[in-house]
Amino acid sequence: MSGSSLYLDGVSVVFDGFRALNNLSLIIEPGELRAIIGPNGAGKTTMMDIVTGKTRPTTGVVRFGEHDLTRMDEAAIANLGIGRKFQKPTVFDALTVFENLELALKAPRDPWSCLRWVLGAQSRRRIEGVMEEIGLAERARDRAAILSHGQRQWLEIGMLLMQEPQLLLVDEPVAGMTDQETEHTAALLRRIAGQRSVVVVEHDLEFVRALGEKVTVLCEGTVLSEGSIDHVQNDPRVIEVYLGR
Amino acid sequence: MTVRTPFSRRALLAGAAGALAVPAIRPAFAQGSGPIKVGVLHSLSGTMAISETALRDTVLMMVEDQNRKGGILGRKLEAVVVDPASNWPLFAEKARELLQVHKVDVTFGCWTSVSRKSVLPVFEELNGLLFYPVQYEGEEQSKNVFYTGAAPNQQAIPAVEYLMSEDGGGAKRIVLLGTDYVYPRTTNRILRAFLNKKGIADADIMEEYTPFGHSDWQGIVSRVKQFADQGKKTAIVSTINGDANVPFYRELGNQGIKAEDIPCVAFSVGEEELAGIDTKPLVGHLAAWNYFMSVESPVNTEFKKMWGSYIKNDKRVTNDPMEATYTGFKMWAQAVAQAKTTAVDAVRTAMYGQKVDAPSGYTEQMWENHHLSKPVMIGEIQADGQFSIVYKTPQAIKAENWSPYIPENASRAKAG
Amino acid sequence: MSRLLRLLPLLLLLAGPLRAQEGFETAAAGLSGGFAAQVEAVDRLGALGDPRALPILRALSEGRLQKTPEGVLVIGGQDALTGAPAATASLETVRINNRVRGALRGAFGRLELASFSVAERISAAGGLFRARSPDNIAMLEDALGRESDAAARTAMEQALAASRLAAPEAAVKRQGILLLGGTGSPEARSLLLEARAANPDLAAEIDAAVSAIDGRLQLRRAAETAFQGLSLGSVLLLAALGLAVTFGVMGIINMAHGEMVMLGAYTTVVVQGLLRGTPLAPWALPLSVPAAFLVAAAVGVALERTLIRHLYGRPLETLLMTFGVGMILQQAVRLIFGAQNQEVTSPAWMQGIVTLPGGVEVTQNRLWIILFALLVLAVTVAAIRFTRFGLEMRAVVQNRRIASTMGIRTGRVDAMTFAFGSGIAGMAGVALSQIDNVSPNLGTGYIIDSFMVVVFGGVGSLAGTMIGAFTLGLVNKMLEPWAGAVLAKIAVLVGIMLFIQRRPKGLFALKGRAAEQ
Amino acid sequence: MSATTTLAPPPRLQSALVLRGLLLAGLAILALLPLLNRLPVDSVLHVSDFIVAVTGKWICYGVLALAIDLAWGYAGILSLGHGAFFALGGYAMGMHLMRLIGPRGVYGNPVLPDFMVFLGYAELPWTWWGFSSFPFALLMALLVPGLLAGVVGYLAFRSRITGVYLSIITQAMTYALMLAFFRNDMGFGGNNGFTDFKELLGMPLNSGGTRAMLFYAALAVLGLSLLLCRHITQSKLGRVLVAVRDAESRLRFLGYNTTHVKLSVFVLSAMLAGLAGALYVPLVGIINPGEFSPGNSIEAVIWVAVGGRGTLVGALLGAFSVNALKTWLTSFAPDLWLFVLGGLFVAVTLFLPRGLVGLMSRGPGR
Repeated sequence: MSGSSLYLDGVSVVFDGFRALNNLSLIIEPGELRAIIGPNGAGKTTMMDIVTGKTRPTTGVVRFGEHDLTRMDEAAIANLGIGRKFQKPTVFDALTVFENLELALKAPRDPWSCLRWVLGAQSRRRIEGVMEEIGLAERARDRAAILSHGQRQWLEIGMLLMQEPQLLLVDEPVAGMTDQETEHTAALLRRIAGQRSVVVVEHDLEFVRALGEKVTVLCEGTVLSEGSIDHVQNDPRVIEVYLGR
Repeated sequence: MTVRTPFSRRALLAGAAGALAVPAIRPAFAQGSGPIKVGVLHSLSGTMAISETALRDTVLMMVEDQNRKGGILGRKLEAVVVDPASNWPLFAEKARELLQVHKVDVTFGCWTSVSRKSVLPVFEELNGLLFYPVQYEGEEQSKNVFYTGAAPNQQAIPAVEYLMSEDGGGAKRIVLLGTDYVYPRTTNRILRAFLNKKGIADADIMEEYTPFGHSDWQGIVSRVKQFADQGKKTAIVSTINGDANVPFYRELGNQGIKAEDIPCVAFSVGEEELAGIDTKPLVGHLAAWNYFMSVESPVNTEFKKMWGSYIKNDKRVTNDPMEATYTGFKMWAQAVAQAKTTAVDAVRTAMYGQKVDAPSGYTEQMWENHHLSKPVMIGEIQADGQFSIVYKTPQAIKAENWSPYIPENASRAKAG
Repeated sequence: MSRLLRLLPLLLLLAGPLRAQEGFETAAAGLSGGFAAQVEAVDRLGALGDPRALPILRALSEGRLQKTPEGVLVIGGQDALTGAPAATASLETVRINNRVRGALRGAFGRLELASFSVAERISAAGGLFRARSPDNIAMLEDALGRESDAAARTAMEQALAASRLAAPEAAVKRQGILLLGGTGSPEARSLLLEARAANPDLAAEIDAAVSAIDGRLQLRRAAETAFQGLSLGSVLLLAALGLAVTFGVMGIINMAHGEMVMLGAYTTVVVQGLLRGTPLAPWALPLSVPAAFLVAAAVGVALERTLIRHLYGRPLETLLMTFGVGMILQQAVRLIFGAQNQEVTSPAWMQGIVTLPGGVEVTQNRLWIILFALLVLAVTVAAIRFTRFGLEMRAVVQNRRIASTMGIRTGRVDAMTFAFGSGIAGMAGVALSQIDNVSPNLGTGYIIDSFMVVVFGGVGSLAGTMIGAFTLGLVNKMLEPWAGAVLAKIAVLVGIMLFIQRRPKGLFALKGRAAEQ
Repeated sequence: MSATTTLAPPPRLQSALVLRGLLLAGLAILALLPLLNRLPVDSVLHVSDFIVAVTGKWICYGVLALAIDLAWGYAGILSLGHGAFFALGGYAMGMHLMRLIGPRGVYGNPVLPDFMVFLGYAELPWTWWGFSSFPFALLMALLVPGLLAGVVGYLAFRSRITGVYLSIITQAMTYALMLAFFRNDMGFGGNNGFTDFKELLGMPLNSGGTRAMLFYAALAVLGLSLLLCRHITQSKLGRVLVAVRDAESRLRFLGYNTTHVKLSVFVLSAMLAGLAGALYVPLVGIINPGEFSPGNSIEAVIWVAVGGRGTLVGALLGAFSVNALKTWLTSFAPDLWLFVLGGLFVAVTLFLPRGLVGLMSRGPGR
């Protein structure tokens, strides 16, 4: 998997006169792990919406490799290899952990194929492998509805892994997690990166520090600063809008 | 829901299940003991409840009355009421239930044509007996149905003749307004043929249909006014059904259409429909029926008294379909008494030629075409919601259920 | 006394030969005959112009004139001609038909043309307009000379024109044609067309007059269509407004909404029944408005507190449940009041036609309903914008948890909001009782239209509901003349469906984050 | 948003076994009815024609309920217009039956149905071409509802119209169709619709034998529909449907084109409903625009809610129990039945969110 890079150039989004993104430009290289931080309303979630096709940019270029993402819908973008984890964990409550992962498994997605789908031994092994990785092997037959908050987060990350994405967008993965769970998650994300690009949006600076990679600071819909965590923490503009005041 | 009841002979004969049946040796009047069962198949809920509940009450009143007189053939009468809920397939189901489960000897029921069409195959298959009390479009004759309401020649044509007469205002231009279903469509087709024959050109006829329960008549009433502004005396013939009449008449009154200028004669508006309207602005508009509550006859006085004491509400009126129910019931009772059985075939034969002094003040007779001879009356709406009778035929008129104005009937032998 | 003076010139004008007295009595005797004899008698009485005829003819037209088997006319126990007490036994009301009524109108015209009341003079002129007899020309000219009221003058001029049109002399006819062409009324058009066949020599003049009228009529008809559209829109608005609150604000799909409207209409019936015969009777309709609001609101509170509050956040379940509630309410009303239509009388001020400037005729009741709909809308908006309750309601809608931490009793606000929406539906019922059947099925006819209006206008937006309702009303009425009532309605429904799929949130969509939830 | 109701997980295992047993027993009893009908009248086990006729009708309703359950209970698409698909299927079959009357009609016209004769039609409208063939009519009974569902569904799902909005749009659809079919000018018999059918596939419709055949045909269709629905719901597609119901946007971000998924299940469901309608018409002997009335569709949805949505047995149970109750009450308590039925609907939504099936298997869950 050679990987493609994510490329945003001059992206603006206007809702009812409110500029959620303002001339945002960003490049994520294959295999890169990038943390994105920024105060509330900085446009982090909107940025993810743009990349995954939920929102269309008012102006600007959004490309993934040679694909123009502004012309594709969510499903097509997902099938291109871009996975997304929501801020609030969303898994399919009525299905078991195993079934959740099975749905996410890379396979033909059209209704007819789904109807005729038979779970092969190889696929089963892959699901079991991911269950091990996210620590839910014991709970394969349990419904997602009865998992704890952290377990749901992991299950969702596991579902992303099943998709075998080239780019993973992760929105606040550790919100509401215990310290131990947070650590576990950071390790998980580090392990994932390398094979693929990962973009993590986070408030928790400790967590970002734990990731130890490049950080982008967004503010009012545009890039304020970019660099290592130490670099951005010492950037006076960042201090003013985000850390200081 | 497991009503397991012994099978009646006639149902058995009718069904192909008869193939396995034990030889049917029981005589036709085998159920000759116990009460005589009278089915009542009128909607008590849904859109038609508004009209049909009064007919249910009429049948119950007649049953009570007959029982006070000792029943028929020494047997008491028992009414079986079901609610087909203005749902046409449910009519068919309930008809089957009445005939097969409750084993009724006779059924009084239906209002709309479609409900009658829905139950017709059931009554024919199981050889039941249905009395249908409402004026309708004709073009039907079943051996299992007695039609006690008017056929088109007993209502529509005399009414239009009246409108064109000097007394009726000498109309030269006719508006045919109707609800879009089979009765108005057929009636208007017959009327158009009749009008053409009388020298009224198609350009002088406006025909318009509205859906059931139509409530916004502004546009149509003003188009009628426009149509009337062409310098010829114009009249409206309304086959508007049920619920739509109240808003129609309100609009007519509010737009100031006076009966002296554009009279409107209706075939589906009776005392019951007028009960919902303030009739003062409508005085002089007309209706054609075979009976009005204001008829002065001893039988009608008796009928109104009976109704008043049964329903215990002095505001409730009588109307034409109720009278048709009354007449039909009386006739059936006479026929049963004469046939000395409730068996359908015998009663049917006894029905032919049966005569009843109806509340209309005329003697009405059942003919072999299963229709009654009836007088035709034209009434003008009065301020009190009653009708003042301005015209009636000298005697009862025989029904032409196959209208001679429908060309397809030309080949039909003039059956009696 | 002065009345007599006023009548004097007329009497002089009409005073026939000395045998007038005798003529009056023989003419009046004809009233007890058949319809044809009655028509003749009425015509003669009108021509004689004897003022004694007026009370007799009035009694005849109002159904108070009776006759003995011998044909003696009696009014209220007195001999109609002599005023002597009359036999009361075996009296029979003298019946009339439309022909007699038409003749009466002409006779009233002649007899009342000199009346004191402007309204009577106008109606008299109207009667003469329809009677259109050249005999009336002199009388009308004379009356016109004395008339000072503008409306009455217009009516008399028209009547005069119509009478002239019927005159034998072509010159007089021409005058009439010109005058009629200037009135622009459809009745005049009808008269002209009728005259055209009989006067081929005047065809050119008549055609010119007719086309002059047609030009003015076209504008009027357009205005009238627009009015009809507004009127339909106001009905839709009334029906939908309550739903805009319960569905738009609270997210409850109340399928029993139509039944709330129906309850409002039945409240009107009950209030009218209670007030009948009391001095308040003429005010029954206005008084029904608050009563209907209270009744429907009370049912709404009961419904919300016992059933609906368990289903918040599950709109589709409220749909199914309230469908059941609707069935129950309908059948309950049917058992209590009977399945028949209930009579609701319209107060006099809501009957008949108002002529707006430009000769546009609109019906009174529809005009009132448009005003009422706008009033209800204003009250609704005011209640939401400017009252404490409205503030709390908006707070709860925006953020229930925070509202509750700020001391707002959210349960109470829910109940009141639902009651408010139901109450509005009840008020709509009062208005609908004036144009539609009051029967248990009243509400079912409006429920789908109401939902369409709310969805089309944009859920949660009262302005959207208003604009949506009027748009749908206007479009429907504009389509109706050439598509027919049913196709117009189908077209509107399909149009809404297509519109919704272009703009899923309706005309006035709430945008931004709040709408995403 | 609205579709994500707090549905407890469907009951599994032990209760599923009970339900399956119940279902099989029910089907077996149904299969026996026409045979019991042929027993001598005096036999204790004899079943009247009426029961057979009424049950036949319920079976059609059962198929309709399955169709609704597949779309609503599984995929969360609450259509309030399934009555329209049912009616369209019915009309297709009705048109075939009308063509088969031939010269036996009142006016004896070999080609035109009676209503066309007296409305003055000169020839058969093009909409009626081909309906003299049974396979064509059956195909249309499937295709027409399927096509309509395809168009409406495509427009709605493409624009992400879900939940309440979808329900209201489908309701408007059936309402518009009702108005259209009431029009006599449409050439479908107006208010009266079609009645007075004579025969089907050469068998006279008013004979008990034909009715038994129709009954078995309906039962077979019910069985096959049940198997089909079971196959779907137990496949991965079934889990995709549940996922659409519970978290549609998540599924979209997993790369599923939910528009296609929903469209397929909606169209399939509409076709099943059409098939149910096609079976229903020869059994009850009438089809008219009343079947399009929005109330009918809502009622059908309520059957499913009463029985228990999201389980196939529940849909059937609901259709049978509500209709049995209705049949019984409209005779037993003609004035009060609406109270009972309305009260039942209220009670079920309030106290039995999982329907009667939920009552039987008070498993874990809420």
